[in-house]
Amino acid sequence: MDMETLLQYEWNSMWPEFTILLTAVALSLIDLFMNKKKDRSLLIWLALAGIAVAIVCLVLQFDDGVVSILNETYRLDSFAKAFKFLMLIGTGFVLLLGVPDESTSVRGEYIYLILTALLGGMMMASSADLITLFVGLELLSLSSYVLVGIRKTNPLANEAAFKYVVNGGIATAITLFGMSYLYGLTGETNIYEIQGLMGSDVVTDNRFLAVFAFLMIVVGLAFKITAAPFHMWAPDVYQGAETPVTAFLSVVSKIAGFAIMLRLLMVPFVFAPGTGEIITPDGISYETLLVSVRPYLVLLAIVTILVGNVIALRQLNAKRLFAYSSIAHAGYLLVPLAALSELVFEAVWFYLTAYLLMNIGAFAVIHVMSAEEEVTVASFAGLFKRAPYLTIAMSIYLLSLAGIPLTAGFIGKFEIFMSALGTEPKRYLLVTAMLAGTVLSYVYYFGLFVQMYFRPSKRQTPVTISNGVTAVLAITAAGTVLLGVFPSIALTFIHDHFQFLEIFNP
Amino acid sequence: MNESFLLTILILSPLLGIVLLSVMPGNHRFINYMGVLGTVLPLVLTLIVFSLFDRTVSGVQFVEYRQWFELMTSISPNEPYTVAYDLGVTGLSVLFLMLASLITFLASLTALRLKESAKGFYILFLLLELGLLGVFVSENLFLFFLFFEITLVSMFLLVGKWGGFNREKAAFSFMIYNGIGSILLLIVIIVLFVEMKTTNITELTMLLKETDSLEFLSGDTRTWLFVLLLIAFGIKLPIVPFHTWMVRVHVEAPIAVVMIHAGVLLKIGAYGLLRFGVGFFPQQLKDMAVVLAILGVINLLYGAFIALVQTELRSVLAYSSISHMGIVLLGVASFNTAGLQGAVFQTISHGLIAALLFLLVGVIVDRFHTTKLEELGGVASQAPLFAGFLLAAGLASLGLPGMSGFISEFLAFLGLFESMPVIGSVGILGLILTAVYMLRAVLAVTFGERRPLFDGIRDLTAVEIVPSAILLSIIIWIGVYPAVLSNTLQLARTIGIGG
Amino acid sequence: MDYVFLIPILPLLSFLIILFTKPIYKKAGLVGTTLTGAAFLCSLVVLFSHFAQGNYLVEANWFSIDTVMISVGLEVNPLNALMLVIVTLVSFLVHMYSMGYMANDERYATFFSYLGLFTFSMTGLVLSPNLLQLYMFWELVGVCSFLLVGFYFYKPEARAAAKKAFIMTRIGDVGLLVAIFLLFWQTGSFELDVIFQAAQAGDIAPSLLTLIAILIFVGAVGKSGQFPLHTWLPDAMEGPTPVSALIHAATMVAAGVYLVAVTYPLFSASEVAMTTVAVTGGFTAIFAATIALAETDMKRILAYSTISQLGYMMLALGAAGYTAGVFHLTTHAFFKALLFLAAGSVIHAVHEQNIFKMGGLSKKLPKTAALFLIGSLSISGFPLLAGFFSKDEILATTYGDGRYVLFVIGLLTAFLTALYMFRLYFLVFLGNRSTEAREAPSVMLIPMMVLGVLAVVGGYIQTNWFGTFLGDWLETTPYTIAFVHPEAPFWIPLVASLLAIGGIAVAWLVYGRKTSIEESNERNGLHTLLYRKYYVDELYQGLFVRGSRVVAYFWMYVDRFIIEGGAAAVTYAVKRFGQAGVKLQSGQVQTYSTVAFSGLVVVLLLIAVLGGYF
Amino acid sequence: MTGELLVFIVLFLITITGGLLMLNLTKVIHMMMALVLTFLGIAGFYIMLSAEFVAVVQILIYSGAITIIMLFGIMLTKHTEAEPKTGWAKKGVVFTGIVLFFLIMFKGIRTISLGPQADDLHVNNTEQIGIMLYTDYVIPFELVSVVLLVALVGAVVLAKKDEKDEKEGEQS
Amino acid sequence: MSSVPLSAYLVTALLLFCMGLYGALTKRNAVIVLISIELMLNAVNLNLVAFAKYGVGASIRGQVFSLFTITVAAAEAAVGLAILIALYRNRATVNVDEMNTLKK
Repeated sequence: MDMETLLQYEWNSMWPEFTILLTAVALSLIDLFMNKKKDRSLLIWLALAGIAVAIVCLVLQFDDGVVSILNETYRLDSFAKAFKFLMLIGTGFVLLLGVPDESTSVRGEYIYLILTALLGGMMMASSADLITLFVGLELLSLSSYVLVGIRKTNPLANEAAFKYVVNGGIATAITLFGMSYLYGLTGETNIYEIQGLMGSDVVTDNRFLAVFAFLMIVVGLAFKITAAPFHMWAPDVYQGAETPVTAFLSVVSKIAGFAIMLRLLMVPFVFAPGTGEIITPDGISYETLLVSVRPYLVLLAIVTILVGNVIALRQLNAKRLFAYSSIAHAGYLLVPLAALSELVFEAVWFYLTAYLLMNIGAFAVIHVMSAEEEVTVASFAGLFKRAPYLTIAMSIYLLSLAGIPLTAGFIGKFEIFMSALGTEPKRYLLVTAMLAGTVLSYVYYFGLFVQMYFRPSKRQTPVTISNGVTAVLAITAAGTVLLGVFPSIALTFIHDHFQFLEIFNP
Repeated sequence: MNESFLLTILILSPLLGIVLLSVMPGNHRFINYMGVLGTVLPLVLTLIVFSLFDRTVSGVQFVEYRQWFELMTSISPNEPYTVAYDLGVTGLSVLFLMLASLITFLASLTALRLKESAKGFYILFLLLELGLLGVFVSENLFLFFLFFEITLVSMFLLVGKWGGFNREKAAFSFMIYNGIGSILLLIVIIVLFVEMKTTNITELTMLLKETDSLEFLSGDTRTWLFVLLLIAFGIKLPIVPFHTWMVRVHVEAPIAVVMIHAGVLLKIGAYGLLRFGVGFFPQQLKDMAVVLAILGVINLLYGAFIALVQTELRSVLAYSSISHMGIVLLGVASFNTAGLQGAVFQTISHGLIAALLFLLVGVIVDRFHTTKLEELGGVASQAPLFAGFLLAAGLASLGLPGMSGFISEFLAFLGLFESMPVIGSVGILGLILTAVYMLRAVLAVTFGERRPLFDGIRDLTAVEIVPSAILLSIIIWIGVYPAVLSNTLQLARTIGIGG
Repeated sequence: MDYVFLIPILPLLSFLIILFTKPIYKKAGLVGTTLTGAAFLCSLVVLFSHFAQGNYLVEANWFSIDTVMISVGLEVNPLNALMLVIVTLVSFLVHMYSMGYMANDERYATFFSYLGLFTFSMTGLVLSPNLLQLYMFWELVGVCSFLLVGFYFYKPEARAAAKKAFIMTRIGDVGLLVAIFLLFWQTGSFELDVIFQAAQAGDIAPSLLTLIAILIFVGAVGKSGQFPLHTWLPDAMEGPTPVSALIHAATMVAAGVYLVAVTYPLFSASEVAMTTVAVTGGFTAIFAATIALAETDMKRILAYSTISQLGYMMLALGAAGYTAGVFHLTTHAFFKALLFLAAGSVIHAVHEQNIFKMGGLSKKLPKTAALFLIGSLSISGFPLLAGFFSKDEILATTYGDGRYVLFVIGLLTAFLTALYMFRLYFLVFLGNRSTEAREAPSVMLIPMMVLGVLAVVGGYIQTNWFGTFLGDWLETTPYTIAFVHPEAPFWIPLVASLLAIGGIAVAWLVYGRKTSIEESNERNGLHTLLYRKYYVDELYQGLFVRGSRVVAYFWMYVDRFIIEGGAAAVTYAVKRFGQAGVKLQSGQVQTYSTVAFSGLVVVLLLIAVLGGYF
Repeated sequence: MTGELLVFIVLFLITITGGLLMLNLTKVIHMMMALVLTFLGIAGFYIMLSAEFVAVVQILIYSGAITIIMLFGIMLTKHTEAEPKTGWAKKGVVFTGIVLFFLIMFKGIRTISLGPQADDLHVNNTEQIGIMLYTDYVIPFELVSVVLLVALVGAVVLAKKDEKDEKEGEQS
Repeated sequence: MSSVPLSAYLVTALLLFCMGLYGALTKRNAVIVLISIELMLNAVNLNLVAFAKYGVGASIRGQVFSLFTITVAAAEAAVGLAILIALYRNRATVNVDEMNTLKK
């Protein structure tokens, strides 16, 4: 293949990725050559500019149809765009959180590693090929490992990073093991090709291997989205990492995980044979793989919801609390998947949007407070007296996380409930789990209310908030309320711009 | 029908108070008065709605309709699920609306005593009112739920911050039970929404009636939905065994809040049951009427018996509420006009009476610093006016004719005796028990030997007399002239069932 | 006739005026008395215009249950015109009397306001043309009774008595209420005439009709202190004596009898119901009379006497003696009110109620003694006094109805009545024990005198000699009632008179001749049984009060341990799960992966096993 | 028995022995060396599977680079005492889980046959790989460079001593 | 036709994977844990290469995939080791059991 062939591909569909890549590379060079003493906040602004450009590029692509390059190792469809959009915004917030004020500083590596992680996530969302997907996943993971451990003088950070690497490595290995079988059964790495080949006799003969391969792949992704029982790394890592990194892991990384999970669930396996036999006049055929594994997805969702919420009840450390909370939310997000609802894309996307706003907001608050001490639940005591606006913002996030109306979280949860109840038969089991989980979550979310509003504070000093964080707080709080009051903003947005069904067209 | 924004203005009217309060400095002298003023505007507007409400026509009035948002699935984008901003009042809701804004106003008066962080209190208080008003003017399940949750959150904060010794426990208990209830409600709403593609209450009522052929929802599903609805509102009502939270709140919450809680908030349960349970699932209700009636009798007797041996006034009243709500259930279970009308009457009436009783309990707390029955007694000697009101309230509560309680209980049982005379006969024993425990409690406070300890206690002050007198006169008014309720209610039209 | 509404309104006005103008303290009595007097005058006017114009009914819509309009109204028929006069008269007299009796009470005004409320309720009750309205006033009079019994609220006994009065009557009320419900569903109305028409047309199944009648009678039993719901009435004597005269002798307690009379068509349609009424009445009559024999408290003796006399009336009604019952009701109102007022006068004078601690009062209180004697004679059925005629009528009716056992009981009761009344009279007024006492002021004496006159002449409205004026008039009632005119054998009045005189004689032999009798503490078995009122109170205390407390505690423990305990158990379980989760989160990195991998293996195993892989 | 099978068995024994030794030896260095054996055995398999290029890469990277890195890792950290023993309970759980996993998978692949083998893989193996890398897989290939960049940066950032630390170290 | 069946390779790979997993889950030395993960990845590669020869529509893809895997594995090993060294600097231990401060 010569240069001409290469050039004739629609490379311009990759502009967002290119932008991020170029920014990352440029920043690493700048960082390298910049005076070591100099403040790195300039880099953050550059990175933000890069993200802004990427968002603009992405927005310009919104109404394009499906574009795929090079045997679909890169595929730009609405699905990818929708998730990339979220990841870009989330990363923007995370970068803003990292804007240093007078007393703190920021490391240059931190900034461009976040960008490379983002790049990995974007590639994951945009790939229709196991290899691209894997490399994207690894790019995200590796960047994350480093980001977690970047406060290398901090033993907690080191430990968190190490745990992350070990758990992540094992999960990757399991996923890859599954992928290898997937490849073996079809001889292809392109998931649309795989989709077509899944119905073949060879696969039917070895249908259990296909199912196992599927499950092993899911394990690796479940690890990324912190679904129980693959969640256990998360609390430790979240706690050990710097708060903006935690926010990144709990939001952007999870969005990427869900993107890839959805795609892998919906594309390669739709025609795959499952375990159950169906006797038809023409002979024996098999129910589809998705139908066979659906009970286990349901189980996964239920266990995740319950584990997240129940253990969160016992947490004292704020970051760990929110780690479990985010595990529980992953469980909620799994509900539409497990229900195989026709609302699945809308529900997941909207909930992720809401989750992005509220969770980043909550971590922003923790970030503010971690300047003083290791943030525990008790640190919130009397916060209202010390920082009323911060408290109000936090209240909004908490209400949204708890799913109280007039917040984005409620609309999200509403859609998830709809997705579970809109299928035939209705998924009452999932709904019950969500009910139990939501009620349990009231205890710890409102427990924070009790701290913030009812309890006296140990400290009297007002809380200092940097400008970047203020911006994040303002935008996320406003966004949470706005999407709660006028959800049509987001709902018509996705309807107008994203034809999720594109995901099914090869 | 002409669009008017009256209802929107009404539900947003507490916001004015909230805004004004939030710009006032927290230690301002008039902050409490500002709070009270904040509740006046909604009251006035409610009165306007109440008087403009046309009692001669059927259907929903003051309708406002705006499309709010649409949910579209990518698989069938042309069949969106539409959620609307949909207000309106019926004869039923206008009564509850009136109850809500009146009691909120009166309760706000009793909070004038509050010294500590009154600003926050009143802001949340007004937020609570906003929720309450919204619940009763929502013509749409989605909105109903939204406002319902607003009351939940503001109640949680009010109880948790300004309550008694065990306030946080009470607040959590409130949150958990009601949380479960609200999510069950949400599930019902969503199932209806998913199946019917609308959340408009009237529309749903019609649709569910027309599709009795079970085209949309199978009979089983409807039964389940009804059961869920029953639990959801049963927690609120509360139905035994979901009542423990309510006793805690009654005992722990600040008096102004308990007034609202006992007077209005619990009534949402009854409202929901009447509006949705009866409206959406009449057949299921009929099928389960016996179960409902038995639950009602259990509530009635259970509450009454336990109230009989409580040693603390607030607990007595809490269990008394449970007992009285049993009558609401009985009225609903009878499923005829008399019974349903009785259920509505009982709800309203108990709202007023409970508010009055707790207002007076507030006085007790303020003056005597205890609500233990054995530590009180002979109060009639030192505070005859107070004793008189308490006695009147007690008598009203035990269903004295000429007061609202009687006519409500009468109607409810009247209805019940048509459909289930045997259960009615058991339940009616509750009326005797009610007299027993109510007199025991009231007389323990007011009658008895003069206690020198209480000499020099102030009798009711003007700011306490006014709300008490207003409540008592309304109670008597309804008792003497129940048409004031039944004319507005127009039950057959409101709920849509014939006699 | 159109001014009939004034009759309830005037007392209500009295109530309201006094309630809101408590500061005008001393005028309260005057206001009350005047307004009640006016009401009495109105009643008289109504009574006389009824003679002229006949029955009267006015109704207005009250509220609606769906399509059924519930109305309120005023009805005047012979029965309630008569009742109205009795009620307003006694009320007026009691008002007047109270101005003297209560003069020194610091809650003078409150007392009169309660009296006003009571008079309003009682007249309202009497005027009701439908059961719902009747029931409402029925309860209201109960409340007034409760308020007035508990008037001395600082006395624990008064508190207990008030509570008891309310609750016991409420038990009866519930019966009445159920009857009303059943009638409504049978006839679709609360209106008495509609109901009676339905009953006569046979629209109500006979067994159901019997049930309804009995339930109504339960209401009457509660109100009229009939066995077994009689125990509250003696205790109600804790209230001020004028109240006892008004409420617990003349009017409210007679409401039970009145109720049976009002719904008489329902009763007369059911033989079982009639028998129930008659038997209960007869039994109560003798039962209470025997208790009165051993009672030592002056007012309580009168209270048991009231119960007994009410039983008499019930007996009459049950024995198809509509006229007899109403007649006795009327005369009883006069002489019993008189007796109570006179007793009040005594109590007012000596501040003592135990008859064994009194004596020789006829010297100190000659007028009171004379009036009391008149009352006693009248109630004992001394010939030619009011009580004689009415009692005679009852006995004749009972005999005529063929209820011979009850007839004998009636005779026996007549004897006992004379005995206990004169036991009381002799102990209190004769003898030569000297107690400090002063005759009551004229404001108290005048009412007694009026009643004294009526107790003497009241009987002549219905006699076999001068004409059955009352009976004839009652027949103009708008409802069809089977009137019985017993052709009483001539010997009945004779025997009755002899028994009455015999009773007085026995009383004289035992109590009259001795100068001073100390209350003896040695009682034989029968005496103890009577003295302890057949242990009915103790029985109720043990059975119902304790019983309900046991049930209540049972449920309270259920509440505390099972319901709350259940919730706590769930909470605990969740906490333990949480703890287990936290424990598993040991910080050991390989544990995490192990758990994750185990999860995978479990799912693989499940799907392999369930999917038929092996 | 063909020669190919013989070679396979030998390689299999080498590989598995390496693995087992790794699991059972006590000294860290010895474990590493045992693993080198395994890596080499795997490279042998690759050659048998007509993947010469991958085999070479395997030797270079695993037996070479990674092993060296790990050796450095071992050198830089202290390993005076022998590896502490893990509790039997935990080992038991892990072992059971893995055996179950093995059995389940083993049943699936025991008799698997997926059709004809490719027979032209060894022909210009490297070229084929190159062509494929630069046609279909350009994008992941480029992305891998970013991965490596991240790894590089990360390794440097994490492993190098900060100037601050150094100064502190000097002072102390 | 080759005399060594596909399943032989797959079983070998499975064995290696299990050994790697066992090592990663039980070994106490952090370095060994990391290298065990590499062993697991090696097993994956063996699978891929075997499938490339004997799989459905056998092609060179498997080999290419394995090259990616190897590269990434190397990067992961490097990062892992770097983290380990940073950790060692603060904790002076490579025993996995002692890395348990984060748990509550």
